[in-house]
Amino acid sequence: MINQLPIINMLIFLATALIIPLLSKRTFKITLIFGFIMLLCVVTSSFFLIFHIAEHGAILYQFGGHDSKIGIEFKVDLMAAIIGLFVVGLTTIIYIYSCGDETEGVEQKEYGRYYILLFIILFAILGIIYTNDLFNAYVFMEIISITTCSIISIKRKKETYAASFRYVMLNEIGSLSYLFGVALIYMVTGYTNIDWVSQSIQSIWQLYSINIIIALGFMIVGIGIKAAIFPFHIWLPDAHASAPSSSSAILSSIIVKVYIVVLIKLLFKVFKLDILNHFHVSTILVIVAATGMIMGSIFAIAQKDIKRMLGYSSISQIGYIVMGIAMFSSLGLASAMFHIISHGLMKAALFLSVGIVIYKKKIKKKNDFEGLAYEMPITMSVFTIAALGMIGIPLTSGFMSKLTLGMASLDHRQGYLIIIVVLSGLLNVIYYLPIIISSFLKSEPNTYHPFKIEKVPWPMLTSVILLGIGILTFGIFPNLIMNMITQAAELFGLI
Amino acid sequence: MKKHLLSLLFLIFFGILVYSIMEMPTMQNQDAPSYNEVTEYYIKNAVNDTGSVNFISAILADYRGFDTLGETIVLFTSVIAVASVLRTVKKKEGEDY
Amino acid sequence: MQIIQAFVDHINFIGAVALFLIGLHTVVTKKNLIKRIMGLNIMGTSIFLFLVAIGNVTGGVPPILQQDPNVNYINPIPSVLILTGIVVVVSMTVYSLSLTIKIYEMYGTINQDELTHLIREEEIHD
Amino acid sequence: MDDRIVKSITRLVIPFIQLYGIFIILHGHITPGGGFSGGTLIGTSLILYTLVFGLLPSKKKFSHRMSQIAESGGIVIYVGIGLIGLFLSGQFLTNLDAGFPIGEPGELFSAGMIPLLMITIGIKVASTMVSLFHLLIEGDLDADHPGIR
Repeated sequence: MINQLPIINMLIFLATALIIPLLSKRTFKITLIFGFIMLLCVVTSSFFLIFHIAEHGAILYQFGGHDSKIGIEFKVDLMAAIIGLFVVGLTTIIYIYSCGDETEGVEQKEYGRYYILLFIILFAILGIIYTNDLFNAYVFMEIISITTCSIISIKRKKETYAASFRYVMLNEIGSLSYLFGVALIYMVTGYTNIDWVSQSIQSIWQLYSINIIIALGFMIVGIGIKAAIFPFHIWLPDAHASAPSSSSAILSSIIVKVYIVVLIKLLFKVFKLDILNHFHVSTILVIVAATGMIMGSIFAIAQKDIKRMLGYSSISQIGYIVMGIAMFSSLGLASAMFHIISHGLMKAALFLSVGIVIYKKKIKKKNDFEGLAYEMPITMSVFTIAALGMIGIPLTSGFMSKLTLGMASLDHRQGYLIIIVVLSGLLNVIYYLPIIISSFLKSEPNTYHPFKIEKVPWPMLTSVILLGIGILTFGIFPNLIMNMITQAAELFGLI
Repeated sequence: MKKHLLSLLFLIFFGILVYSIMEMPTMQNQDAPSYNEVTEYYIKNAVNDTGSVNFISAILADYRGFDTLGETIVLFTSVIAVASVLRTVKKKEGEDY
Repeated sequence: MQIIQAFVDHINFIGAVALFLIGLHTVVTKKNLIKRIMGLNIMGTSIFLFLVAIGNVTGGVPPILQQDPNVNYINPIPSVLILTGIVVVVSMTVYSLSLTIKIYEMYGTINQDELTHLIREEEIHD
Repeated sequence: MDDRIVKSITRLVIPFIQLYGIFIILHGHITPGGGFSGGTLIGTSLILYTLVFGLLPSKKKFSHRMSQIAESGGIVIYVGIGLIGLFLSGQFLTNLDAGFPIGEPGELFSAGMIPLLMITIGIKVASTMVSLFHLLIEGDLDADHPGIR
């Protein structure tokens, strides 16, 4: 029975997406509660899945009872289970937020569609995490890209359409590059199943090395576009800035991370270390990541719009994750996975707290945050916690991920990378700290109302508080997940 | 100037790709590495496994049926996405998603 | 002579690659949004051509069971992958076309340069 | 469009196109074709109807409500067939092991669930094509003449 859980999780999301239109005649609250219950079900079953897999090893699930060679296979290993729980849990929190978010661009009549799209995204994310088939991953990738574009464009504003058009174009180039890579790999191996492909590639890659290198290049570029790895990031700031806040949070803390997971799968499950070392992929990725970390922060300093600034900050944080991956060691991979989770929490907290501010105050510029903490203390406290986490102050999860990354780079005899990590952290200080200081300490006489606290809808506040608690918990007790992550990273068979 | 440079870049890229195609296993017969035991399995056993004479249908709807489910969902999503962009607010009640 | 022979032998693949680059070039350089969407479609088609060429067997028959046991079937798997891919590209095209319609309604132009100009003007205006 | 010849030819041709589409869907497991090709044919016939007779009559024949039902229903049936496999045989989307009759290969009624899935896909593709076309036309009308509807 537990073997069926992955597919049942996915089908629950699909069923929710299909049932929501039927509920359109009733009040919208019923839809919201229904969706929430479904999400809770999947969160519970994902918990079960993690404990089961940690004990008994990966779940293999063949569709239609066919052999993995000829059919489609799901392989839910520990990493997939952890990321799956992270995605579903974080989405639940963002979902709670979005229940309170009444206007923020999305019209009343679009609500149903927004949630349909949200649940289809979840379906596809679980699919792309669980699947063990390159082409199947492509199909889910397309579902994700079309739905993410439309949860941006669902806000009927002028600039949203232009931003999501650019996103569609780049997304589609990325998908097609990935598909080209799959075609090239299929050409030399004849399989699409990841295990069989990697087995076959290991024996023939010297024979057809040109195929492999071109396929590797196309696939990394394709996923790089979708995951906004540095030189391909141009779609991200526009898309983040113009989307509704809950969509920005989903986009930045979940969707981009899912593509990183695909990248991890591709590098360490399909191509494996021999090929990667032969083509010096590690060096290329380290350079890309380092430039991304620095340049993203520098761009972020120059921004006035706060959501755009957060978008550029995401680019630099993705650099951390890619750097962790590029070390090709299990400690590096563990640090990347930890940073996926911690950055997900922190960026979601930042976007959602900024979303509350935008919702209540209708301000978007960095400079308008002066004295805001007097009116919205809780929101701004969470913003502060998350921003400190971004900088890497101890007691937050951001500190733990940077510490692990530093340890991994020392382990990898690339100690100079620590300099880049620290430098990027300092750049983070430059753009996060002024906001915190001006919101808590500065107070113009005309805006200062010491006892006037803005009333924020409780769902929004709850979700933001939950995220703040999460950041602190993982910062103070990192071993809650660190052990499991290390265990998952060791399964990849790296040094 | 920039335009010409870009075109030149594409031409170089084309040259590289054409050169690499010459090195690829492009034989169009049954010796190609992609024509492996999986293909032979399909050709030999698809009729017994699924009862379908058309191998493509057999693979599409049975062996790789999950892909096809994903694809129908892509269609479903595209309708909702297009509707969310284009359908204007003035419409009758109950006609909406 | 040998080069021409090699070209003719690999014409499917070379054509596919050429189409891919033509499509990419269209997407990157053209300013008209509709032309960009067409470029994406060309890219998609090129990959389908590439997959068909991989699966092709010279003198083969379509993969439908024949009475004669000695026929050569072409490889059915790439065809299946293409069938899936076509639908995906179609839905992506439709979605981007709908965005184009909306952009035209909002800005009155589908030229990327003018669009960027208008957006920048609005940002300054804010 | 107000042209008598076009209209009468269209009236004459559409049933045949649809019949051909249905034929292709139903023979998906025997001959080349299947749900996608057949569905597209049926969709095209309805698009032709829209082009010749205009949007409003076409929407009367094929409303948004109907296309919604067809689209959601397509996925529901597909997943339902998959679930039958899950309950009877233990894996999602199982064909013969789940008890679907194999029939005589090469006959119309054979190949277990494949024809059912093909019909589902056909319905889905046809309705999607039409509703996408309608949506695009409506959006275009709005863009050209804001406030016409």
